[in-house]
Amino acid sequence: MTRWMKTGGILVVLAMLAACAAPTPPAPTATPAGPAQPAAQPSPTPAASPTPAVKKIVLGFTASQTGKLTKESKEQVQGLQLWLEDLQRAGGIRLPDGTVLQVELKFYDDESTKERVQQLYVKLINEDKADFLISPYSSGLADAAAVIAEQYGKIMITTGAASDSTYEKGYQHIFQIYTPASRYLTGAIDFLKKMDPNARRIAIVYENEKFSTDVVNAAKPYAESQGFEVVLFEGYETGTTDFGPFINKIMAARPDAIIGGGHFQDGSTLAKQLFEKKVPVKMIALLVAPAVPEFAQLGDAAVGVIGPSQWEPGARYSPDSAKAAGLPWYGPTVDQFVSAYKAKYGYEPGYHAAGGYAAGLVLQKAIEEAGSVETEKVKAALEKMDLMTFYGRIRFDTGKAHGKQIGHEMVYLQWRKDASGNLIRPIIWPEAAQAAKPIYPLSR
Amino acid sequence: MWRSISWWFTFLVLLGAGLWPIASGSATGREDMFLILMLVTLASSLNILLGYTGYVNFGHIVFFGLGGYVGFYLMHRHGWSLGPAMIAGGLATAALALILGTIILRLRGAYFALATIGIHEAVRAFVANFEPFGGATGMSLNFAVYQAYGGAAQALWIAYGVLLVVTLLTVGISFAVKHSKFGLGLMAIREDEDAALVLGVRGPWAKTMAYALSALFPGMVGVLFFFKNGNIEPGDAFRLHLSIETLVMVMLGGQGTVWGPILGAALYERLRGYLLTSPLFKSLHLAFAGMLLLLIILFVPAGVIGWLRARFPATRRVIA
Amino acid sequence: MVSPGVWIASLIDGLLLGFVYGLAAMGLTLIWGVMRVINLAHGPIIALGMFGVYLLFAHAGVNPYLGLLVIALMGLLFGILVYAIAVHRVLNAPHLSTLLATFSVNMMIIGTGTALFTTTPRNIDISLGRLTIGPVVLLGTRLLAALAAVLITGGLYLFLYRTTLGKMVRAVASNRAAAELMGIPSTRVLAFSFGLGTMLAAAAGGLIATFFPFTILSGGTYELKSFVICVLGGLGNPTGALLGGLILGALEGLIPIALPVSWVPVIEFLLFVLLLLLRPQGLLGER
Amino acid sequence: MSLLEIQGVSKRFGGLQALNRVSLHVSEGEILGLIGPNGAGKTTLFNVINGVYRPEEGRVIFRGQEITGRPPYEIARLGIARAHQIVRPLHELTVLENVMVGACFGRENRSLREAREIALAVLEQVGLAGKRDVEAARLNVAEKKRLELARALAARPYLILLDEVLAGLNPTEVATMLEVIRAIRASGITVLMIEHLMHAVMNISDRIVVLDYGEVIAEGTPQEIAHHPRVIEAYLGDPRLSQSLLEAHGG
Repeated sequence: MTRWMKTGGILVVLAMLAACAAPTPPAPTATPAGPAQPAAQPSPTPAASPTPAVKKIVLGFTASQTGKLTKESKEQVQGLQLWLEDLQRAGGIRLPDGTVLQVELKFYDDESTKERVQQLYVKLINEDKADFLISPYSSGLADAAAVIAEQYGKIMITTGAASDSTYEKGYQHIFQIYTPASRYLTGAIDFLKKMDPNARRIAIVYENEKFSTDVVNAAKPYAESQGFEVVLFEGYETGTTDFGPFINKIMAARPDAIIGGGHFQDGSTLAKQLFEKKVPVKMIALLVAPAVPEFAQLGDAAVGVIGPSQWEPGARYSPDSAKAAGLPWYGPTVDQFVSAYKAKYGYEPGYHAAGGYAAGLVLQKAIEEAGSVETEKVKAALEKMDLMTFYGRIRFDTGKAHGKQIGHEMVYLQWRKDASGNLIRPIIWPEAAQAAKPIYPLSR
Repeated sequence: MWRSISWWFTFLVLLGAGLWPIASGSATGREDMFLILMLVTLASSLNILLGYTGYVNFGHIVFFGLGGYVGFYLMHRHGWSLGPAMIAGGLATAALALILGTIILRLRGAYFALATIGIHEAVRAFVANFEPFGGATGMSLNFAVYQAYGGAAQALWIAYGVLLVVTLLTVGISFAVKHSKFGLGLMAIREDEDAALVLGVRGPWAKTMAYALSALFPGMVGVLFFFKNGNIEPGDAFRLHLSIETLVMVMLGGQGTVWGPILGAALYERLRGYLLTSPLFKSLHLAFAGMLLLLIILFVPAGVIGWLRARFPATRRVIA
Repeated sequence: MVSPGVWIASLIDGLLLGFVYGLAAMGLTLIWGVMRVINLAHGPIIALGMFGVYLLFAHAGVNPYLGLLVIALMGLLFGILVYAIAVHRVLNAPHLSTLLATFSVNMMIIGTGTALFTTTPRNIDISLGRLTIGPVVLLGTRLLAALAAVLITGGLYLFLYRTTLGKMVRAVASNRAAAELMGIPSTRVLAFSFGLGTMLAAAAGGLIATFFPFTILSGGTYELKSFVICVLGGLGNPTGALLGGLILGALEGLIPIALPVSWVPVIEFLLFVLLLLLRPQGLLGER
Repeated sequence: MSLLEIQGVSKRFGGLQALNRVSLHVSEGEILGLIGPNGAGKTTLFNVINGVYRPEEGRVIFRGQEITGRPPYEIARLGIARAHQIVRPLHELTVLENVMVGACFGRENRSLREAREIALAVLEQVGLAGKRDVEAARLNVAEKKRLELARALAARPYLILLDEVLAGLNPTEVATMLEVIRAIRASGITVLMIEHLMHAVMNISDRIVVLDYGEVIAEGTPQEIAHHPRVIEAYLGDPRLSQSLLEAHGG
C-alpha cells in the first residue's frame, strides 16, 4: 500500500517537474487591449493620398493580478485601458511629421511583490522593447520599478504611488501623477483652521509603515507652522485590530482633532472604535479608508469622517477653471471620463482608475509636444508640462526632487447621510470644489 | 572535496547555469537567475541547520533582512561600497547567530521552532521602531550611488556576479560541511542529540557554529538584494512567509542533501511561476502549492533527491 | 501625567479581549497537549470561523451568537477531516513533517479563501450598546464575547473531566501507548481531539468577528498571539491558555500607556522568547 | 590504582532519592559488575559518571581529575565511553558512519580518515563488517547492540560503561558477547558493567558492587557477593533476580 502511494506521489511530482521543465516563459497576460488592433502593419488599403507612416510603440507595465493589491491595481489598469480605447478611436497619436503612433499595452502579473516587479520590468525593457513605462500600483512596487526604469534610462509615469522619497534619489526619468504623500493631510489642517479658529490640539495617529509615516512626518511640522499643538504623535503596528488601549491614550491627550490613519482595514477599524467609544473630538481625518466606497459599511461610525482623495467623480476641473487659472486644457472633461468609464465597466470610477487614465493621457500629450518618441525629447516635454485635465493640474518638479508632482491637489470628502439616510461622500474641501456644507464639529 | 566527482559535478552545473546570462548578455535571463540563485543560497544555508543538524528554523529570513539592513545602512549612511558592506552584513548576522545560538539552541524540537518565530517577529517589530535604520520608512539609496559601479546597468551585472560567487561559496561550504567531521557531528545531533553528546560530540558548540554558518550567507545575500532593489523597508526585509517558503524548498528537494536545496529552490520558483501564469491554476495557485506540499510530506518525505538516492543508489556518486 | 482612570479603562479593555485570545490559544494548546503537534493551520481556521459567522449573519440573517454554535460544530468536523488527511500519517514523523503538513493546510485554506472571498475586509455590523462606568466604556459585544469564552472554557472542562470521551482524551494525552493497551481507540480519540482544537479556534474566530473587521488573512495575527499565550500558560495546558490570554490582554492594554503602541509587539515577542528559555513549562507549570 | 573514584554521590528526582551517598572505585584493568534490583539507581549512576546528570553532592574523579558536573562530551573525550541499555543508533546514518562518530569524537579525537580506519577495524572485531553500508535503522536488535558496543569501542576509551549489553540476547549470542567483553579488557580497557544476567556477571566480573535503593549495600568478589545476606534479602523483592542469583549460587 505504502509503496504504490509513494509511487503515486512521485508521479505527481514528476508530472509537475515535466510541466515546469517545459519552457514556460511567463505568458504575457492579455495584451492588446481594445477590440481591434489595426495598427501593427501598414494598412494595405489602396489610397490616393500617401498613407501616413504608422509606427507601433509599446507601453509596458505590471499589474497586481494576484496578491494583496489586486483590487486597486485592477481599477488602475482599467483606467489605462479606457485611455487606450479612446486613443485608438481617435486614430492614435499624430506627430507633426505625419507619423501616426499606435500604442500597444504589454503587461504581466507582478503578484504584488517587489522581486517580481524588478524581474518583469527588466523583461519589458529588454525583451518586449517597451518604449515607455507606467508604474505598478502602490508606492513600494513603483519604487522598485523606478530603479529599473532609471537604470535603463526609460521614462516611467508613476500612478497609484504617492511616496515622496522616490523623487529624492536623483532619478531623471520618473514622473509622478499622484499628489505626493507629504501633501495628503495638509488640506485637512487648512480646513480645521478655517472652520474653527479656537481648535488648538491635534492628535496624529498613524500606521507605522512607509506611506503613512511619510504623510504624517510632513503633516506634523505643517500643523505646528499653522499654530496647532500636536498633543500626540504616535504610530501603531500594521494589522492592528484592537485600538482600545490606544483610544484611551488619545482621550487622555484631549485633542480637538484626530488626523492620521493608514490603509483601509486599520483606518476603518479605528474610525469604528472611535465612534463606539464616543471619543469627543471635533474632526477626524483619515488616510485612504474614507475614500474607499466600502467605508460606508461602518454605518453611523462613518458619518463626519473626512478623507483625502486624489480625485473624485464630483471634481470640478473644467476648461473654464483652466482658463481662469491661465492653464491650457487637455483631454476629456470629468463628465466624459466618468460616463465612458461607467459605460465600459458598469460602475463609477474612483481615483485609482482616474490615475490610470491620467498617466496615459500625460504621456500622450508629452509625445505630441515632443513630436517624437525619443526619450530625451519626451522627457523635456514632460519637464515643461503645466496643464489642466479632468484629473486636475499636472506639473512636475524639475529641481532637486525631479519628477515629483507639484501641480495636482488633493480633494477632501466627508461622509454623511443624505435625506433618505444613505451614506454619501461629497467633496468639502477645497472650498472651490465644495459640494456640500461640511459637518463641523462632529456631534458625538 | 577537490577530488570528489559529485563536488565538481555540482560546481560545474551551478557555474554553467550562473554564467549563462553573462555569456548571452541577457538582462532578463540575469533577473530570472538572480532570483533562483538567491533562493538556492537561502535554501542551502538553511539546510545546514535544518537538514544536517535537524533544527527547524522558521526565522531564517531574519538574517536575510538584518544583513540587508546592516549592509544598506553602511552603504547609505557611511558610503561603504558593495563588497565590504556585503561582508559586514554577513558577519553581523553570523555574529548575531553566534550570540543568539548560545542562548536559544538549548531549546529542542518544536520549542526551538517556536522561539525562531518569536525572534523573527521581535526583530521585525524592533527594526520598524529603530530610527537609525529609518524606522517604518526604511532607507533608500540615492541613484548616484550606482555611478561608482560604472552606471546603474553595470551595477546590476556586478551584483549578479557577486551573487553567483556567494552562491557557489554557500553550496561549496554546504558540501564541505556535509563531508566533514564537523558535519558528521551535526548529523549525529540530528539523529539523537543525547546519544551524540555521550559519544563526545560537542553539542552546544557544534549547533551554534552550524547556526552561525547558516546565518552568514543570507546576511550577505540580503545586502546584494537590497542594493539591487535600491531601498529597504521592514515589511520587505522580514517576510515570515519567505522563511516558510524556504523550508518548503528544502523539503521539496530533500533535506540533508547538498543537491536538495538547489533543486528544490529552482523547482519551487519555476512551479510557482507555472501555477501563477497557468489559466487553470491562477486564482488557486496557493491552494495547489499547498496540496503539492502535502503530497510530498505524506508520500515522499525525503524529497526528490532523497528519493532518487534511495531508489537509484548509483546516483549517489554524482548527486551529493 | 496619566490619570488612574486611563490605567483602569485600559486594563479592563485588555482583560475582556484576553478571554477571547485565551479561547483561541486553548485550541492550539489542546492539540499540542494531546498529540505534540503545533497546528500551523490554526490562524486560517480562526479566519474560517470568522467567515462562517459572517456568512450566516450576512446571507441567512442568523444571529452571530446562534451562528457560533453551527460554526463550532463545523469546526469540529473540519478538524477531524484535517487530521485524517494531513496529520495522522505523519504523527510519528519528525516535527518538521507535522509543522509542514499543517502549514500546507494553511496554504490551501488561504488560497481557496482568497479566491472565494478576496481580501476585502468584512464586518459584522451589530451593536449591543455600551456601558459607561466613570472612565471605563464597556462595549456590549466584547462583554458578551468574554462571557461566551468563559462559558466555552467551562464546558470544555466539564467535558474533559466528567465524560467518558473527555477522559479518553486525557488518557491519550498523558500516555498514548498505555491508553492503547487499555483498549482506548487512540486514532479516533486523536482525530476527535484535533477537531476539538479546531472547534475552539473557529469559535474564537466567530467571537472576534463580532467586533473586529477581518479578512481571510486575519487569522495570522491571532495565531501568533496564540503562540505567545500558549507559552505563557505552558504548552498543553488549557487553564494556562486562559490565564495566558488574560496576561497578554492586560499587557496589550497597559503597555501603550507607558510606551508608543508600536513597541507592543517587540515586548510581546521578547517576552515570548525569554519565557521559552526560562520557563518553557509556562507560568503555572512545575519545574 | 583507581581509574575511577566515586565519592559520596547523591542524586534526587523530586521526592525520589535515586542515589544516596554512593562511593565506589574502579581499578585500572578490572571488570567491575554493578548489580541491584530494578530501580536501584544503577543507570542513574552511569548518567552521573558520564555527565548526563549533575549530582547534588559528592565527587566523581577519573584518572585523578575531578569530572563532576562536566558535560558528557568532555567526559567522553577524557576517555569514558558508554553503551546504552536501550540502544540508540543514529538511524539514518550507516553502520560505518555510526562507528565513525565514536572514533571521531572520542578520546583520541581522530580525523575523518583515521576514524574510518578505526571504525572498519572495530566493525570487524564485533562482527558487523558485512553491514557497514546499511542504515543503522535496518539492523536487528542483536546487531544494534553490537553497533552500540562498537561505537563505544571506536572511541578508544580508558573506561567503558556497559549497560545491560546482554539483555535480550540468546545463549549463543551471550557467550559471544562475553568473549568480546573479555577481549575488550585484554586490550587494556577497564570495564564497568550493569548486568541482570547473574550467571554471566558472576562469571566475568573481577569484583561486584551491589546497589539497592540508591545505596551501596555490598561490595566484593563474586563469591562474597553470592553469599552476602543483605544481597539475598534485597533480591527477594525481585523474583526474577533472586531466581538467577540462586542459579548462579548453585552453579
